[in-house]
Amino acid sequence: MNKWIVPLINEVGSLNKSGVRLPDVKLPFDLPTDLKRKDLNLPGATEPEVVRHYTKLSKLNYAIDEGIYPLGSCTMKYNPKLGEQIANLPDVKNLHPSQDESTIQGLLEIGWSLERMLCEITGMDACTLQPAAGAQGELVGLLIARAYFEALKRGRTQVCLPDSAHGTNPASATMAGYEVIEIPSKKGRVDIDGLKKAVTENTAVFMLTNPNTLGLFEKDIKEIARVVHSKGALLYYDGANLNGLMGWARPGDMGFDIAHLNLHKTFASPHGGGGPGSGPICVKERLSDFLPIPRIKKSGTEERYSLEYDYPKSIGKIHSYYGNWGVIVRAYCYLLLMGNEIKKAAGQAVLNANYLKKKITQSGWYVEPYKDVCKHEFVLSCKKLLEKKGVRALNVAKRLLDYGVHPPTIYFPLIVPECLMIEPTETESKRELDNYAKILRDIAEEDAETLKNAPVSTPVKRVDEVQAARKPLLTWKELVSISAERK
Amino acid sequence: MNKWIVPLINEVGSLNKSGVRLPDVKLPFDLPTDLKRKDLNLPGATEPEVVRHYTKLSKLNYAIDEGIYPLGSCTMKYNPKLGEQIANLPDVKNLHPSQDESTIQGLLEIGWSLERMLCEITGMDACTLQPAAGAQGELVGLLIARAYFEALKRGRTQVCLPDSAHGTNPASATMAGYEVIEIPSKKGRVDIDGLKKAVTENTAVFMLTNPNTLGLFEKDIKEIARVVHSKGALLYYDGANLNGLMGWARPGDMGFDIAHLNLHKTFASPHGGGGPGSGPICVKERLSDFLPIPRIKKSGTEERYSLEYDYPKSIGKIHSYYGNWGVIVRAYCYLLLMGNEIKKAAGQAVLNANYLKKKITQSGWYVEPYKDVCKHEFVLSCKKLLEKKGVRALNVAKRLLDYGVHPPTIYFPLIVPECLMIEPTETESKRELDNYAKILRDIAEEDAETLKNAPVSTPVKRVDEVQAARKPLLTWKELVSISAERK
Amino acid sequence: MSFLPNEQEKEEMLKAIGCKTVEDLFRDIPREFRSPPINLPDPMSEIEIKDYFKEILSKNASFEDMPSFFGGDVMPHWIPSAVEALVSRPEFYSAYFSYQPEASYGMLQTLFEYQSMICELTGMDVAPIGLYDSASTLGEAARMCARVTKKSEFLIPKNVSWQKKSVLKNYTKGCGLEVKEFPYDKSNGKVDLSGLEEEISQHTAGIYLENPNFFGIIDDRLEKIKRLRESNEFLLVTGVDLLSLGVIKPPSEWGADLVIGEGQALGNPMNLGGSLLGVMASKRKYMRQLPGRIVGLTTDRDENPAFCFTLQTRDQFIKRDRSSSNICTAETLHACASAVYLALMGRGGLIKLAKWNFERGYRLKQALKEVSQVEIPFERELSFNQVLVRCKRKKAEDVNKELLANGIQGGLILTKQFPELGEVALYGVTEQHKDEHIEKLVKTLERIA
Amino acid sequence: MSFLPNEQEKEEMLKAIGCKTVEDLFRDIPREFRSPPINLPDPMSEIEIKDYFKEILSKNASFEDMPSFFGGDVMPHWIPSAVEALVSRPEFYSAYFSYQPEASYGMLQTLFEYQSMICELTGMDVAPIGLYDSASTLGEAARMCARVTKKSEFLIPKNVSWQKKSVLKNYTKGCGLEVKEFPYDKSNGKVDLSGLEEEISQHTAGIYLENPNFFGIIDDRLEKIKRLRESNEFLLVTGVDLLSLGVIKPPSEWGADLVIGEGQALGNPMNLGGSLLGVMASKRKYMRQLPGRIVGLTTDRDENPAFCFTLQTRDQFIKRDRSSSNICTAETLHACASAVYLALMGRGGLIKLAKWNFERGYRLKQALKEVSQVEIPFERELSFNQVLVRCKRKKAEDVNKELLANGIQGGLILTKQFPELGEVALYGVTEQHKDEHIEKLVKTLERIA
Ligand SMILES: Cc1ncc(COP(=O)(O)O)c(C=O)c1O
Ligand SMILES: Cc1ncc(COP(=O)(O)O)c(C=O)c1O
Repeated sequence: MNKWIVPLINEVGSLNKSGVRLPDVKLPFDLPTDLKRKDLNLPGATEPEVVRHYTKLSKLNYAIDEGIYPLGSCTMKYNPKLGEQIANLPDVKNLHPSQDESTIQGLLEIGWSLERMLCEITGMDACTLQPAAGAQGELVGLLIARAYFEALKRGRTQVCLPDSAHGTNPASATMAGYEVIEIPSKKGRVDIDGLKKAVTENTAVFMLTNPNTLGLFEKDIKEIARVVHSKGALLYYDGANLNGLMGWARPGDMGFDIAHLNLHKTFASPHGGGGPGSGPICVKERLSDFLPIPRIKKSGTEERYSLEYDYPKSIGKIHSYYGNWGVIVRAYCYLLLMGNEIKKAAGQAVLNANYLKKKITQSGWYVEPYKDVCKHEFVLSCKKLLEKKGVRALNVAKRLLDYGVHPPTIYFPLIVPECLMIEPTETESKRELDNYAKILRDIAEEDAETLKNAPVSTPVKRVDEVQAARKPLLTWKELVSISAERK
Repeated sequence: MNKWIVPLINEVGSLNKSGVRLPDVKLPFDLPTDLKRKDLNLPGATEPEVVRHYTKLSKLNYAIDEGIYPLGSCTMKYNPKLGEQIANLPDVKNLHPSQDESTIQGLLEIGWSLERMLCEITGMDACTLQPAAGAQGELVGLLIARAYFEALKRGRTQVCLPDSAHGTNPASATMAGYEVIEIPSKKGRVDIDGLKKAVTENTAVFMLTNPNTLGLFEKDIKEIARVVHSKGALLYYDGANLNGLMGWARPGDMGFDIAHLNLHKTFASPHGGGGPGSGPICVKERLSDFLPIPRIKKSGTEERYSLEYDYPKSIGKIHSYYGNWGVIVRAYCYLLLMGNEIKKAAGQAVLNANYLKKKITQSGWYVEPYKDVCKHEFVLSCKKLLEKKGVRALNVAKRLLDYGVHPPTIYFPLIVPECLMIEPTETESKRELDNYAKILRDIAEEDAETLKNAPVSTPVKRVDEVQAARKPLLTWKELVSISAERK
Repeated sequence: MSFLPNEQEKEEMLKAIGCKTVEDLFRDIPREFRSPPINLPDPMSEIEIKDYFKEILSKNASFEDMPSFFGGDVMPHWIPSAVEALVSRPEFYSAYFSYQPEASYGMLQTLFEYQSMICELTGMDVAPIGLYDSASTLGEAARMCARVTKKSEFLIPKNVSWQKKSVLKNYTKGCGLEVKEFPYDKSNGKVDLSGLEEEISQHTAGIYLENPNFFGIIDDRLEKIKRLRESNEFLLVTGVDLLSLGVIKPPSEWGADLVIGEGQALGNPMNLGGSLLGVMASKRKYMRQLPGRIVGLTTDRDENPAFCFTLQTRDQFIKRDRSSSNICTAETLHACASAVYLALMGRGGLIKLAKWNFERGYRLKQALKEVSQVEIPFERELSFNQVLVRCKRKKAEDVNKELLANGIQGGLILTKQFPELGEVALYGVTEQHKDEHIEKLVKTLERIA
Repeated sequence: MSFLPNEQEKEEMLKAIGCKTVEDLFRDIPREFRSPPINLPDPMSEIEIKDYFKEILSKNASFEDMPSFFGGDVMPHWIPSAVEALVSRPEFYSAYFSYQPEASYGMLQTLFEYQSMICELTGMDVAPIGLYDSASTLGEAARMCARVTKKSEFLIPKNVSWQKKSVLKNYTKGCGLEVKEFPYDKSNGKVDLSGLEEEISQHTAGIYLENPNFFGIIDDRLEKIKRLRESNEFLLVTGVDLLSLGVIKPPSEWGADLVIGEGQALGNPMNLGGSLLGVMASKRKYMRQLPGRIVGLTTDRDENPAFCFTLQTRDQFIKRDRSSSNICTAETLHACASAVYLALMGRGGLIKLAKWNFERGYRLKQALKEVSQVEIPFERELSFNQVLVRCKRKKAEDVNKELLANGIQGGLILTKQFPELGEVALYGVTEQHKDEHIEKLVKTLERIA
């Protein structure tokens, strides 16, 4: 290997350095030698060194605060600074999960209020904030379904979902012990005939996101719900795409029985590079007894809040405690900031998406697989670029990096070849959208070589992911031993 | 003009946008038309736009947290994060200056304790934290001297200082109403004979920094003090260079009567791009009555702290209130972190400087004007580069930017031709120092053209400062009107 | 509209797409499903919201307001200011998963360093970048044992928190793994190794052992455990207190195949129990069965070092219903915090901190011994920073209530889960507990217990 | 040694420079001056320091703990969270002056925007990037008048804060400028314009006028002032409340040559009165006489826009004893904060906020009118967000004491400076004062005044 941009921290630090001052306390008793650690190869560095190291690294990381980040399905919207400020207060951060309820009334009230708001937004009846992310919410939702059917003494073994479903959907279904039946889409939407064939008395749940992962509203949702319910199955709402509907329509009204939300998407909590998130589950009344414990209860005229455990039908726990409060507080703060204007936000998100789609497709290089009004996101195919120039979606994505903007999600959903999945969100300005569209159009005109060589202006050039997978090199220890071998 | 890296904020924003939500309160009474503002051309932008704009700009700004910043005379040391955290607490930030003393005991105690510590470190007797920066401290020090001589009914009209003095020294002397007498240095130190000639019964103050701006300790300080005092004049210590002595020797012991310190240099408070700073003044007992009001007093067994105004000889006020508390708190925090190990810090600062000097001068390109052990900083001349290659100190500085490090101070002190004034500080690692020295040595070997064209890898290329001075363009309004004219 | 930049440009944009109103864009929603005005409050200003939170949060009592002595996975730990400063950089927190490695170099290297440091600490070879919390991580570990061994039973000690047991049950429901409990020894609070041996069979996919265990006790029979592991074909999953590893032998040296633990102690706030950080690390041979994302070191086109996610064929987005886990969004930012934390601590810092926690635990135990109304069930056993305490006269619950009335939050009550132990509670202390805290606890107990 | 990275490398480094010990490097200090061990405490750990500050700072009562009603230049104002987030980026706060414009593009553009926005707000053409505070800025303004006009007198109203007067005296001592006071009209609290006219002479270098003035009163005789300025050869320096300019005519329209004000209101904390932000702006013709640093827009070698400090021949580092001011380190970070603040507010935000402050001031006045024990000396006059209040029965000082005992900090007492007005205090309110605060004040006054 040639040149490191930033050396690894073990090169910066050393075994005898530390960036903290701590008292040199003696062990109060003799630890048997058998228990004692012999060596600990953990280099440390001084505070200035550590700060510089990770500051430099942070600067080599693209983020929302720097520019558009239009990953489809991910709702990368701007995260209000107020949320950060509040979630970092000691009265949020420094609370132990076992504290007496009387000493956490503030957070419980926030949690309770957020649950009510989420029920209002989704049109559901009961809610839990326990799941730590969307996928864990899915698992909870499916475990609830399972418990529900077990309680009915009618075990069912299958979960149906469209082939455009997000990977976590089938993965969660398997984790909950279900067999997964994928239903091929038709013109980018659920194939009602296919659905009718797939859904049987053995189907526990049909999982759907609406707008779907192509950004299209499932217009036949009423019929879908009818089909699913007619077989006694439950309809599950993957709420990752709620940003396209919020305030305009409610999954609960459409017939969904269970819904998970992603507070780190729709409700503006930052993604943290992949967490922490929060994936609340909302359900209709008849499923509420199965929700995980504890549940927040409000009672009495004095408005006391408590964590209740006495729900014998509950599926139990899915997380050590009650949810990711840092995220919950940020989402609640977001909802206070936006209030009933979340409808405007969704409207603007949809307008932004349609406008951007229009601007990008103007040139003709990028093809809309299913021409229709989209909701908060849309999918375009680069197949024309592939045919005419041998250029793939991946190359387009990498070339975008050279223009200083983040590429969309690519190659998902799987059903569209060479696809770009673009979700600008409502917090992008027209200026940014125009710029993004122009870059995409310009890229399409560039010669194939330029695109295949991209990116050239990023900290590192095109990264060799194949080599990474073939010879996994996963720690500095391995690096050191390999380098030693080579010598 | 060609391409903007980041458009001006008025391009991003517009007159009808705002990043804040505020209630639309009506004016409670009619304002006479004559008083009413007609138009306000202040574009606003949404929070996401503003955050992105200034985040992008921040990333185009080199800072200590990114790398070495060895500006001589500026003591760019690392600023502990703890200081930031504490100075941002509401009990520091949200205090009104007119609050009742009983409600600010915490800060008063901190201020009082810091004053005691600074007296201990400088070997002085009394201290004020009022001056907002070093230069204001100088002015206060000189006004104290003036008041002192006026009280003695022996008005004096001159301030003497070496020609290597920092620009603020003569500027402050003029502001305090003194005539400035510059004494040419001899071999990089005060010329005792010159001093003897310059200092007369008309001299109020001799201002000196020690180690001086060349980083050399004024070994004859005892004799200097004797000469100055023999004429009844006062000896002033410019404490900007205290980092080279702190814990090892005290200006008070050497005969200095008045000293200012730069909390934003020696005591690790960040520079803020040029403030806020803090420039406390420490004096010997006989001058203490002249210190500005108020002064912090500790009294009683109950340890109450108060702000006292009853000092009839005081020079009065120099700032609306009592000093820059944010900086004071950070400096105090630094002193708690370091404690008596400030001596180690100064020792390491001096070791770093001597080591770096050694490494840089190895190649022979950079010349030490006065060969000697330096203290926390040192000065090198590029005159050999000028003679042999036609390359100036400025070119070397600009070329350093291409290597991703910050140049030293250049062309100061004025007495060394083509000079680089380098102060690494104690918080730079050997690794950084080795790297810096190597870059400087490498640069010396590069061809002249490369250096004259530098920098090439910064956000902007060599900036035309001459044009900026010839046609000052100072606001976007001017830019807009010029652009309009051109059309 | 301080967050929506296009209010002014709306008309122009609508025109560009050939619409009159935003409503037109929602025509595809059947009229019957179009919501009536949403019943949410009007938007509030920042000033109002700050006031609101100030008031509502004042109903909480944080550790600063009132010391707590709860044992368990989560405890109050010091977070160096530099950690907080760095993870609050939006470059980290407002990014998404590093799908485009060229634009996410910084996060990827940070996570590679996290993996490296966790492996140094645990003695393992591979560590995914941060699962949800210790309980779900145990669930993932059990599932992993099933995947690796294709066997059907997972053995856990009876003395594991009920939360872990409940989560484990939910996580293993789908893979047909039966969770069986083996007893602990009532005389010393440690797992009953012969009881465990009796449970081991050809169906055993994995065994879970904690050290220190849920009673805060350190097991000193490491050689025995190692032999047990060696003579059987299952995976040994060990649950550790990561901080204690500054002093205690890493589980790699007593047979562990998988190490799990709660990463909150390593630079993350308690946050009322969430978000936390599920730390996991395994031997290299199991790397293709791990849940969660893993960063690999590779090179770019110019042969310069570069990082990217790797071993992705385990992931839901490729393997869908056959992936190793459904996890997508995890706890990446906390993993970053732990990387910064460990880099700051270094060997020296971590050893000091571990010793300090040993000392605190010891001091607490000694102090409680003097309180006449309580006793320490397993007093003679080694412990780290937690102590199991039995109230002799009152219910543990009532003791906690009285403590609370005196401005202290008592221990974690375990009576309900372990009635056989009487009125017990698990007390824990860390470097955040001052002598005064312990003294106040002891004096108050003396008075009220 | 968590801040000193070279403890380990020390020996190697010493060897490289041919020394044995660090002490060797201090041999040039005469032995008699080498200090005995410094009498400072041992270094403390972060944990200890946090505890220490927690305790000591709890002795303060911030605005959140106890509302205050002090008028004056400094008042509690809302700081948007985005402002705090941005100026706490170390890229800004841990940089030095932008001496190398190529490496400091970000700060320079931010400051250029600050200059632009301050000029829009004040109606002026040039604004240096932030002096210490309003008092020293007045001092600099007076000195500037002397430089421009070469005259020897500077006239200020009698009703200016004593702090400003004292600082002004110290700032003008060196340039031989005599500060003379002209009276205010006791019937309406405004400056006595004819009294002022009497003082004007051929020696008048400049006149200082505040609007709103130190009694919180808005002067509506702007046309008169403008004529006064036009018919005389001096500079008119105006002191303004920058926030009020959202609604009130900018001083450029009533004759100002120089505008000064306290920038704290624009996004900066009170910090017990420091650090503050001295805002100054002038007409372009005086730009070469301004104190402080100024950023200019220029181009780089490729003709792309670039910024740098300009007009530097005024600066101490070039002009030394003949510079326009000695100022070096100023309040740059606060200027950045104000730039961010103004960009967030925009016209709409600033107008709203100004109106809100008018409303608060009005409400306070109305409420105080109902209190029988106090009266409003200049009740009929227009005011912004401050009101002068006279206690009829008790000493203003005693009233404040009683208020304090009731959890309120009263107004700024002016009795000592203006005995002719009786027991007066200047009360101020901003958008941070709720109705409840005002009600509580009024009810308490009713009881105790
Ligand atoms: C459609 C969809 N469903 C589910 C998920 C899973 O959510 P999480 O990442 O929070 O687990 C995602 C996230 O990418 C998603 O896009
Ligand atoms: C030697 C010296 N004296 C005085 C000063 C002035 O200090 P300040 O910038 O805090 O006003 C400086 C700052 O650069 C300096 O280096």
